[in-house]
Amino acid sequence: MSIEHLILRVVIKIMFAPILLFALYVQFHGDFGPGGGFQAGVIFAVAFILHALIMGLEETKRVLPVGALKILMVVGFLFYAGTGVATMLLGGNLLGYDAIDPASTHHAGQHWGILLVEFGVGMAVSSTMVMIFYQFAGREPEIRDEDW
Amino acid sequence: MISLDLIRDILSWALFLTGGAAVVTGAIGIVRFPDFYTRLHAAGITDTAGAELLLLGMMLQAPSWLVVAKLVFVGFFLFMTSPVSTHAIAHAAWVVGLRPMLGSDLKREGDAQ
Amino acid sequence: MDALLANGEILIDLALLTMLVSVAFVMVRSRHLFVIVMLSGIYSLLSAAFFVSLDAVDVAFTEAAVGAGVSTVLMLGAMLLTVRREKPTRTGRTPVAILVVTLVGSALIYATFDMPPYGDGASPANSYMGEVYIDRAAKEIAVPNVVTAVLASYRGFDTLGETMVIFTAGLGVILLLGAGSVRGGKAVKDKPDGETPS
Amino acid sequence: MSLAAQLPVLPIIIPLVAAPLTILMPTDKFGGRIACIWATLVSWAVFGACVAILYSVATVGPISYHLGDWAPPVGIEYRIDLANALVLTLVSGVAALVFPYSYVSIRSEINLRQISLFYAALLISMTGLLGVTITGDAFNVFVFLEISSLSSYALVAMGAKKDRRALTAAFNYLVMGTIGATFFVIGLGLLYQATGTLNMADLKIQLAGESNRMIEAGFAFVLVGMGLKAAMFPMHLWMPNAYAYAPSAVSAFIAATSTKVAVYVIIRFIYTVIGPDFPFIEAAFNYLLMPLAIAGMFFASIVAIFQDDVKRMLAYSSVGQIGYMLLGVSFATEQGLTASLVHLFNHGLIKGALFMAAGCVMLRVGSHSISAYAGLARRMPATAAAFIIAGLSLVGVPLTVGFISKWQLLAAAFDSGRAWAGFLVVASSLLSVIYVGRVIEVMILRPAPAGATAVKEAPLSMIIPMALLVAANIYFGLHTELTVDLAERAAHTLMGGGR
Amino acid sequence: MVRTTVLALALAGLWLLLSGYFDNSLLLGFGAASVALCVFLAHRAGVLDDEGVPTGLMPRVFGYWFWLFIEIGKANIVVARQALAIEPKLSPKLLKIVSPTRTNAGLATFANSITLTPGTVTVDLEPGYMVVHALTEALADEAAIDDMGRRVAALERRDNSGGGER
Amino acid sequence: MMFGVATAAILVGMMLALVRAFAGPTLYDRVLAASSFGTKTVILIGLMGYLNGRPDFLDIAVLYALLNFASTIAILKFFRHRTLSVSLDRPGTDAPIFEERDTA
Repeated sequence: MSIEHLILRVVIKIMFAPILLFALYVQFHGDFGPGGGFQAGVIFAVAFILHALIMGLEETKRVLPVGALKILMVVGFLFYAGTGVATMLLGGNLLGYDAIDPASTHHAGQHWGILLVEFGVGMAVSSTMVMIFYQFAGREPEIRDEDW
Repeated sequence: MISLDLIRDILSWALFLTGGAAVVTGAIGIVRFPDFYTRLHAAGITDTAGAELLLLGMMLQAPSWLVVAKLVFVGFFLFMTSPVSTHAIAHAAWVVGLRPMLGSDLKREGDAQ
Repeated sequence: MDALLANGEILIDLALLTMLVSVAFVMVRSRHLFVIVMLSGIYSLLSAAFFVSLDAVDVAFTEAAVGAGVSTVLMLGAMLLTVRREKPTRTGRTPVAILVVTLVGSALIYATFDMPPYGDGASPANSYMGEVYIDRAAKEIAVPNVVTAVLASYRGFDTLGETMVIFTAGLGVILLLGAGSVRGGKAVKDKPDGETPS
Repeated sequence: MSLAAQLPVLPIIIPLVAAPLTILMPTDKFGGRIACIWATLVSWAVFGACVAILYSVATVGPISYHLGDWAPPVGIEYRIDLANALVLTLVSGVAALVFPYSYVSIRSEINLRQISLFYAALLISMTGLLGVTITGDAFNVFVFLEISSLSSYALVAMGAKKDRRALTAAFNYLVMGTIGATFFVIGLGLLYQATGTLNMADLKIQLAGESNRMIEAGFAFVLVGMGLKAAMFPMHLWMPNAYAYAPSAVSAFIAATSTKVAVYVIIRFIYTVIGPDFPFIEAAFNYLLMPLAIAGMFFASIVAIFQDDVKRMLAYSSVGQIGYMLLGVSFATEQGLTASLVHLFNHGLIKGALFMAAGCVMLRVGSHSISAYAGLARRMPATAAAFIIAGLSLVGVPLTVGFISKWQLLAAAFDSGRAWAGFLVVASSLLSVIYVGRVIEVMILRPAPAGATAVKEAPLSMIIPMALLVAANIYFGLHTELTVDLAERAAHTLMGGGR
Repeated sequence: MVRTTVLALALAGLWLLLSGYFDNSLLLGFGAASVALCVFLAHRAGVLDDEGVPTGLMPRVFGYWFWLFIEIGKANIVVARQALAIEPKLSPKLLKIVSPTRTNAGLATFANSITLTPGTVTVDLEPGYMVVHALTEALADEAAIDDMGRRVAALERRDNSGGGER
Repeated sequence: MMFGVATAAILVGMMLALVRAFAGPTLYDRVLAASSFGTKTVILIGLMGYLNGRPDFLDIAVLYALLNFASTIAILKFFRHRTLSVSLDRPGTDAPIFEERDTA
């Protein structure tokens, strides 16, 4: 390994896990403060984008393969839509979370529903963002030297 | 407890004033200094003294320990990342061949004498 | 003291807005794509600060996450697939553009005459559904953040749609740039050390 | 779960769940066949649901479905009356035919590895259009509009394998579409600021009798935004290229549905949200909508005459036809509105069939320039017949749907005391005789070019959906009770009358 | 294993301080799951080495930071004076510094410290030395920089357990 | 009040940084200005939390502190390799210009 970008590499390695954790914190505290699935997803994706910028796209693709991302995109979205369908099957309307726990007096169903759909949003957004980055970064640049 | 509050306020005032001054000074430096590499140092004032002093001032005024903790995180992460950004920019400029002005007469390598 | 504080907030808003406008102006004037990308980063920082000042924390948070994290990176990624300098556009269309911009601008200004004052609690937007949401969310949804309650439950279907929008955007990018895409280019293979990507 | 109670949401949730699954389908071994069959089945299910909705609305009355079990205006409401149900049926019906139609054609037009992604995008586009149509919530319109637009941009760009100009076309489409969506959402913002609600029915209640500059500007922004999406006359510049360079199945689907949905939204905003008796509406009708509609009818038809590319010609003709629809709206009478709705439905059938025929020619001859159609009547008789019948329908020959809608429009014009408008409609129809006639003449009279390779008829999987659409053109031309009666009732409801 | 534990503990602390809900069992559960996921992903991404979790530096690093803060403060005054001077007396200089550190994390810490101190910026790292840009003659004090390097080197554990050794 | 003073200082600093971002002259000056602008925004957001009386919403500031360098690194990468995909550990497109003339 060259030491030319050692500073960047070391700092990215140190920051990687905290950024992920911050993303998850934002994800799960969307009920209480600002944030939620979308923001969390973006932050989560940035951790991987940084990883790819420093360690190289191939290395990041090894950590998070394109196929897995595709599945995550779908699963994330279906988490949301599936929650809606589940409430339909449980006798409510689409996304009527009260059907999840109709007996609860303090609307536990709402809380669960929101948690589930936010999780779906986070998953879908993060995987989509990383996927978009892969697509952009994974291309032979067309910028020519004389244009530079 | 009034005296303690007073001390706290005085301290924060001092921190805010010096921090604010540092931020402005750094910014003035960014505008005034003659070349890219010298401006890096001016930006350093904002990133280090300015930011950390203001954060300290805010910590003193924080309503709860959790706010203090978050401010500490902000400070810590800035402390970690700001030299990285600075180095990244400097290195990028260095690598493509931008050379600093050197010496007291601020001569750039390759400049006509 | 209160008046001073209120004025202070307005001053902050004014300063932020001035900077926003000047950044936008320089962005429009610049022909150098790289400068534009960078200024758009500054623009998003400023708008996040402005949203905080408007107390729209959730919006600010989103702007921060997108602006600080991905947007610049993705714009650079897009820039790689193009050239550094924008080609000079034909000047023939400028009058039309100016006409359109003037019309839109005057329509917006025209609309502001009847807008309720900034921060007016009695304005329809604040007093009608806004109040309903604030009242009902506390009772009906066991979640303290009203914004989340509205987004994920009261208007959860919109958010489902927005998630689909993001998904579609990703899908569109894969279709346009991904394997077997129409651009016909090849994906970069990480070449062994020493070789330089052309 | 009671299926009947959940019926309104089925046309949205079925494809919404199915589309993401589509991108996971294998392409390598089967070349996307599974994805196509899957998408076809989904679209048929959606069509079935839409027909059931139409039936239910026609017999029982408007449906209101509360998403998330939140009663409007707190939550989002699906509010389906005859007007939406009619458009829903059109969109899902065309989709149900386009999916099987694309089975063969798309394989020659895009990369095999992308087929399942393509079908996901097409399903999403369909979902978006259905979502725009079905909802009773103004912001929900915007969300689904974005879904359909984003996927359409990608779909149009897919034509780039055949012709790189598709990329430019898609880019222009994207820029104009985004401007349109932005205008729309600015308008919504202003309306929200004026009322504090987003539910369409509630908006009307809150707006009642009130008029201020915010509402005027908001409505203007909504109208301009949707006008861009609908390719209303001076804002149509994105459309010809987008239609011309998109893959044939995409052209057929988008041409038959997307602008119609935008026109539907315009109607919906004018009648359900603002209300036709709003102070400035009459001026907007008389001095803005009507002149633009008439200008579009003539300008676009004249431009269409000079096109050498059949798909582009059809696109310009669409701009003109949008003019007819908006003309009907601008009469501000029940009959005018009926004519608009009927033409909206019928034009979907006509353009769908025409673009499908153009796609068949593209598949076999490999071009859609007018010279490629030479001698087609002998070389590809079925396709040529379909093109001719649909083309005659476009002109408005009796026994076809085109005649029905023109007739309605004429009746509405004369009825509202605007005989001159009726004459203009007839005059512009004559222009369409010229451009359709040009193609028909080339197909029948001009011999195939000497060096042309022998071409066979398009495969059955393409002929059958096309034939079904052509048959619908004739069926609804003969049996008007479905379209015209329903449209009359829909117009009556929209104008504020009881059912 | 040590690194995994250290990272997990650090992340758990981070979560608790960010969250502030110490008694909400649901959130604590999410926290535990989040920490586990982060550690797993960190492991997968290959950041669990001496560079990513410099356990070797950790015990003594706080004392060093304290010293560094004071140095930064001193340097700030010098640079600020130049920025505000009516006629700044700048005499920028490039220095070639040989780092006494042995680990990558140590080298990075050293280089970052130089950059953090206003008046000196690390512009390039090359095998064996680094290039430092200094704002004035006074700030280009190689002895002081070398002193800083020795302090960083002192942080590195003598019995370094492989990983990251250069 | 004291927050007001600090905020004013930050705003002045932001404007000055903006001047540098507009003026250039090199791209690196602009990047530097943008990066410095980011740091100031972090502090500004923290201060405005106090001004609005909601200092517990510091999450935005934490977020910026964590992520603000992402774009700077992307820019570096952009200059060095003119692609975002390769690992930084590989030599870039430019031959090393650095020679034995490092010490002045």
